[in-house]
Amino acid sequence: MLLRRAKEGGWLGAAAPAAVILVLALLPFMPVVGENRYLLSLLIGAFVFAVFAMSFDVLLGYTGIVSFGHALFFGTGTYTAILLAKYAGAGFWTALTAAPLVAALLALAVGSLSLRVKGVYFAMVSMAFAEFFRVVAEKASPITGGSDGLAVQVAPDWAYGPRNRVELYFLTLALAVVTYLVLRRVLASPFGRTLVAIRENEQRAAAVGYNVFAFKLGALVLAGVVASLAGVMYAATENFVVPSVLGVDTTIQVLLMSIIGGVGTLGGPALGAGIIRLAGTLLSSYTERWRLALGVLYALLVLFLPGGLAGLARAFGRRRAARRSAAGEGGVVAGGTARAS
Amino acid sequence: SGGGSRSAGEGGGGGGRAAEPIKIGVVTSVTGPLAGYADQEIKGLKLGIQYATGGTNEVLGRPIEIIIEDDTGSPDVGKQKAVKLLEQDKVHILQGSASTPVALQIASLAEQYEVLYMVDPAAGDQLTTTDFNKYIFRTAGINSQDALAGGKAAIEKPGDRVVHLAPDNAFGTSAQDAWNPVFEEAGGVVVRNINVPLDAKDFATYLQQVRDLDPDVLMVTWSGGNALKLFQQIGEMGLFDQMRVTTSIGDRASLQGLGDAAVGLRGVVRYFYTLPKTPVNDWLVAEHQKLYGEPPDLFTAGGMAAGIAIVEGIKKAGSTDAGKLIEALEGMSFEGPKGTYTFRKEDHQALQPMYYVEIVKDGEHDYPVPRLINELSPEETAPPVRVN
Amino acid sequence: MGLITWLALQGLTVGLLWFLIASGLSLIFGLMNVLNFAHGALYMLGTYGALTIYMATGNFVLALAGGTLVGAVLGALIELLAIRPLYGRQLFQVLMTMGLILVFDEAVEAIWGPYPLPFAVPAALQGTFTVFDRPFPVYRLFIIGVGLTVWLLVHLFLTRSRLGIIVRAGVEDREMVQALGIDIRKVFTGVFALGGALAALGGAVAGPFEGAHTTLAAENLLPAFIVVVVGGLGSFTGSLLAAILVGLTQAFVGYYAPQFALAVNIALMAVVLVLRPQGLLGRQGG
Amino acid sequence: MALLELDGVQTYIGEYHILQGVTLAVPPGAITVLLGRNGAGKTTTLRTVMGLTPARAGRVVFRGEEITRLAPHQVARRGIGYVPEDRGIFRDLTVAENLRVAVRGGDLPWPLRGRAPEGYARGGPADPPRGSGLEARLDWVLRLFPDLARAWRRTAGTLSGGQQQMLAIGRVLLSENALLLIDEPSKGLAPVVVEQLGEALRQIAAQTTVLLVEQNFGLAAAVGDHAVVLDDGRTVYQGSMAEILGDAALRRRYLGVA
Amino acid sequence: MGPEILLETQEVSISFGGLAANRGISMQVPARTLRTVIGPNGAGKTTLFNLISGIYKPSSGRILFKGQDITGLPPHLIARRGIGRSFQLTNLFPELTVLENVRLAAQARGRHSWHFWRRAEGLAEYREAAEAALETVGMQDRTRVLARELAHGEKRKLEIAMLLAMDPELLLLDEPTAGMSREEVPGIIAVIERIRAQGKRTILMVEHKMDIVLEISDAITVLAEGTVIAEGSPQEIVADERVQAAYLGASHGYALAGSWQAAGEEGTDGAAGA
Ligand SMILES: Nc1ncnc2c1ncn2[C@@H]1O[C@H](COP(=O)(O)OP(=O)(O)OP(=O)(O)O)[C@@H](O)[C@H]1O
Ligand SMILES: Nc1ncnc2c1ncn2[C@@H]1O[C@H](COP(=O)(O)OP(=O)(O)OP(=O)(O)O)[C@@H](O)[C@H]1O
Ligand SMILES: CC(C)C[C@H](N)C(=O)O
Ligand SMILES: [Mg+2]
Ligand SMILES: [Mg+2]
Repeated sequence: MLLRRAKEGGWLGAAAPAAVILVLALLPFMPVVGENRYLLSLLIGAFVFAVFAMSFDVLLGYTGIVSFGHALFFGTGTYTAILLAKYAGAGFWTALTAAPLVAALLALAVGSLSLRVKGVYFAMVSMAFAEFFRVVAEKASPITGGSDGLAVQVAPDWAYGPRNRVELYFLTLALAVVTYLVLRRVLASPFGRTLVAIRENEQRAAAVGYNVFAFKLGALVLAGVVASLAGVMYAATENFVVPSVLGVDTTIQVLLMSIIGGVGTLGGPALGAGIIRLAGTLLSSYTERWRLALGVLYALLVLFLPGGLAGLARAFGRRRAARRSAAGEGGVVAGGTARAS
Repeated sequence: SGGGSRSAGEGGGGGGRAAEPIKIGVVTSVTGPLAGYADQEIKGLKLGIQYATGGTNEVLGRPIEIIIEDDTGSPDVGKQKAVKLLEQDKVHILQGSASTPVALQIASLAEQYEVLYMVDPAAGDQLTTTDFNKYIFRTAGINSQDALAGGKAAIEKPGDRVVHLAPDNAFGTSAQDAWNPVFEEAGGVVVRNINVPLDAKDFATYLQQVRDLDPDVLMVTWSGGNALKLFQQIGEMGLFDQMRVTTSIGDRASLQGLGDAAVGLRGVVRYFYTLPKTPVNDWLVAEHQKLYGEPPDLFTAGGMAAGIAIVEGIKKAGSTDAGKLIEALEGMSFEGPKGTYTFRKEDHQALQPMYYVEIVKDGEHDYPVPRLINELSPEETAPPVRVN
Repeated sequence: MGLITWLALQGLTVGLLWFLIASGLSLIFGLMNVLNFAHGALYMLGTYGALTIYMATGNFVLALAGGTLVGAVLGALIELLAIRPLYGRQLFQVLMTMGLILVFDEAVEAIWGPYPLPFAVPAALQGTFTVFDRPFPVYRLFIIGVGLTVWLLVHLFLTRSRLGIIVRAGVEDREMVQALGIDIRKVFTGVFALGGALAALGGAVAGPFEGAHTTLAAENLLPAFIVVVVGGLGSFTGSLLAAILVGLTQAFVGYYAPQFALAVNIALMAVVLVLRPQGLLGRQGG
Repeated sequence: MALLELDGVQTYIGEYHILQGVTLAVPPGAITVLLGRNGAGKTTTLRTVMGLTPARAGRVVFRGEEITRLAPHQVARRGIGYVPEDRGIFRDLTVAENLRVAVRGGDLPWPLRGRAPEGYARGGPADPPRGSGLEARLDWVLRLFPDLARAWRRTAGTLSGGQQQMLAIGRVLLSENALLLIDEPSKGLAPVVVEQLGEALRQIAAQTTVLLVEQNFGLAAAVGDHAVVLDDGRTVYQGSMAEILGDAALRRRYLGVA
Repeated sequence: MGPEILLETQEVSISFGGLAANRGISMQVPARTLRTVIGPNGAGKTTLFNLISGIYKPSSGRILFKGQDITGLPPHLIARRGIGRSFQLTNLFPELTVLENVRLAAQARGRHSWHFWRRAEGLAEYREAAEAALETVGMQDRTRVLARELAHGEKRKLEIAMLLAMDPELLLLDEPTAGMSREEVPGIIAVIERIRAQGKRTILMVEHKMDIVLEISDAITVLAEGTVIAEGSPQEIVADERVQAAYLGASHGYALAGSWQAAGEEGTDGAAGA
């Protein structure tokens, strides 16, 4: 459909994520890094958005649904957490259980209305819903604080405040890793493979007997639930919410992350989240013309990394494999069967 | 520190000693819709420091270094940047922002990190009322000061009917909450609040409602790029002739944009470079003209006041320690561009003069400018203390 | 009755303004399936470009023409440098044009500064009519006129000229069009130039109405998309109808129920798409 | 001299080495049939000639000019028409619009851009074109495939499979070409139409050289003058159709035909 | 009592705009037989398939499958009841491997598709069904190739494998041999014959290659302009003059088998005359 997809598997399949997770887990123990709570807080933001980006990948990369309104579920998570904390005194873990429920119901409602339309139309309708809720959040300012936002502690005490940055780091890292592992598993399940079939060819999927609409709705619920978890994590890192978390700009961020990371790979978008969060923040500290730099960066990434970062990794893997087979089997003449491998 | 950081002491002929610099971290909206305000603020801040240090940009024998970060107008970015300033650059004092929601976030960080936060130009009341904490000091004039200055003056006779047009967002409703009681207290009647989406393409139909209501006073609260369009359409609809239009007057760009339509408009203004007759202002106007080829603007004065307050506070405290600074600044008065500013002890809001003006053509400027009707003393515009 | 007519006229003005803003997007999006997020920036550059020329020459017609030219050139450049390598990869185009937004925004601020600039209504178009005792500025009439003219010309181009058909064919199957002997790359560049020109013309015409400010790009992008989608992809006339629908709705809601004005665009889009998924005049099965 | 010559052409699709040395010559004024089993590289050969999947090595020469690296539209403008395997019709365009796009450097006459042409009944005899102008060609195409006239204003995507095939062939016949590359034209056509197609191909060949890929061996045998057989991306046979028809061993070896 | 009727259409009609693509088509397909639908291009054959498989809804008429009314059911429910179809234009999951294409088809008929936690590849029953189906069509060596990289003929075979993996009672094959080489056609026919020999399935097929049609059909239905113009055994149909005029023509479009010799001679003549 819309873009070239990087393929799962290769060394990126298991070894690379494991290595990345290991490095991240050890990072706070490294002398210079562990002291730098700013870097930690950037990484915390990256973990939050990694979860959000992975949820988006369920829709975009695996089911082939382009949504411009995915922030709806992220924002739902954040608002659920903040409002629960503010008005019910509920803590992080309560929010982490409540938000997915709210998001799932919302996804069911929104999805049954909007998933009947396809392609760009769905993108726009989904955006309309998200923007609608953004307006609601803005207009309900007595409850939500409107565009001034609402601040309240969501993070558990042990992970709250600058002194507990490392704790928050591990909390968000753990949640991101768990999300990654769970989603990987789910996407390799019969359900997940069915989503891929729908992405590939909706008509064909229906013709072999899949209820395409129901599976798309399922994908939306799954993506919504995971996005809401990211939203709760966001609430716990910021302890604050503004209506723009629901807005199209938030979705666009996650869209960029996914594309730059490489859609349909789960790990790619998570990586993209890290890159975009870090690049945006760091660039804007290092040059006043950071928007120019960021714009050029996007352009270069797009032009030179057609499969996203994951695609790059895959190309490396392939080249190595090619070298190996060339060395091992000598001159295999490319023919009908040789091409099969 | 990277390219975004600039030493205020560039021209300050340092003594070559490696004294540890005093770092001021500025988080403000360098890009985004509030970029113009941030620009004024930053220029003012630098000039204020220069002025207060007698051109050395040093205090307590230490150079002052300013590090600027862009909050892009969004609170979470602002917060991130503030963390960067606190954690990585280890700034001693925070300053900014052009956005109240951003400032609210930074204020809570300031409290967590126990660092002084000199707020300017964010104007939302919350920072020195409901969301106050002791690390906040504010040189900026705030919305309720505007209201106290402008609201009373707008009502000319008891029973004057007022329509208050404002953006349909928190900024708009909070302005309505601040101004409307003042109108009522002065004997006016607020007949309607009209809230218009901030990005409205056209104001004509909203203004038609105003025409239909035919009030004595149209109060306009607006900020943003389309303010020009709003006032232009107020003119096209003939409302300037039909009623008194009043507003909190904006920066030079908005006056230029209003053009002749604005002539006759009355309202309150926080600062316009021709208004204050003080030596500090004279210096500011001259220096600004020299450096940037134009006179200072609406929020330049606030930025300068923030710079002066920081330097004077450090001098008085003899340290950058937040506790000592707070002690020094509470109740402190200093001379700024608008005259005497005093940090009220209870809420750390700087009381300051405000100006009630009429927009006129003066032959000197190629755009209409405010002419002073009356200068309101700091006491007259002192908002009630609302710290809980 | 008078009030209703007057409101309808206001709505029509705003509708045609929306149409002008969205027309270039409609063309590029509808014809070539490229989601050009830099469209808002082109629109904004049209305003600033026209303003600069107007201030330099005092000639409004020249300003409109010059602003439009700026858009055409930039449109062509965008296609050549940014879009061409990315055909068939719609989301990458999105990403690319988003990068361009940042670049253009920055450029505008660097060249014209962060402050709003006034854009005077040219003398010949100043003044107001009175419609049922209510004022109606001449310039609004001008907007209506330009909007309708643009619609007519582009509509004829799309439906009558072979070029319009070639573009549609090329979007469906570039290779085949090439194999029929047509240099589709040139055609696509041309479409982008036209789209850019329309965007900038919209910006230039809107200038005296809106003034020039740096948030023009951002605040008009989303509504432009809404207009195009509500109208139905690939239907230029649909965009016109949608724009007028949006304008009228805004006018009437703005007068009778301003508290709902904030959500009205979006609600309108949601309603139209749920009832008519392909948009007002979109082809079936979109 | 041959009209079109391929010399040691090697083509890759992505990393796959598809054509590994295709050499062939297409003599003018005749029909050359490209034969070979599924996956032999017939389609790729035509695409390589058109410049759609350019050759990485070897030469493609048309009328003595090397066209190996020309862009597809440049190839087409030199007088090569192409009917792709998947038909390549524009599904969202009407039949009339499909034809309009195909008129090289021109357009259909005014009235026909909107209104359907009249007087084309189903299944008329397809005499050769009466004249060489566009109108004569159009007339011929519509007599050949009257379905097209009847479906004039319908979007091509709603045509039946066979009708789409007719459109794809009819389209290239509108312009004057020196060479037509036709990839499996009989696919999906009703037998009676295949028969007509065979006749049409002979008519076409009277003025235009044809390089034909055809799996319907009956049709290929009936219309072909020369034959080229590909196997696994290589030319394995080149000669006259008669020779193949007369040599059962050859047929069995390369075509699996007894 | 006649034979068991698996599929029955009763007076089904549909039109697009003014065009009546199917007009009151009534047809009975007995279980475990092979019925071919032939007819000129645009006669409405594919449309009829689209109606049966639920892609279109008839404007009037009913469709019965195993005696139950399936008119207007959505495609996936019809598929799950046991009707699998191939498309006239090959219709696959292009970016997935051959095996995964077939495995997904097998999975669709089972009860595991809403399982979130099992590994899809660990479910042996579907993989085995897929492998068996691939073996039936002779593609067991190509399992790891991406579907989009297959040559045309292989794609057609893959599609049939997908149908088999669905384990349907009724297969709708829309021109299964279109675009196949001479060499491949017997393979497909063999596949079809094999399916038939298993004695479990019913096949409804559209095909233009008359030699195949005549060779393997139990019965033939001829459509023209949306209506049934003839129905009967292969022998009856070839003999029917209307069918010859409307569809077959003189040489059966150089139909493959049987006509080889004739075509060869013609070709020789042609070549000689050129
Ligand atoms: N996009 C592609 N990626 C990889 N391999 C491809 C691609 N397209 C074709 N091939 C391979 O190239 C080879 C030749 O294909 P081609 O389509 O030219 O064959 P063909 O002779 O036309 O076959 P057919 O008779 O089935 O149409 C086949 O083995 C096919 O699998
Ligand atoms: N969705 C549609 N919209 C409009 N017309 C259609 C649609 N589908 C089919 N038709 C028309 O209905 C008629 C029957 O088409 P159908 O595809 O059923 O023919 P067919 O018998 O399968 O022909 P072929 O042998 O060429 O594949 C044709 O004239 C076709 O153009
Ligand atoms: C700079 C200010 C006067 C206005 C600004 N929007 C604020 O939030 O305070
Ligand atoms: Mg082929
Ligand atoms: Mg068909």
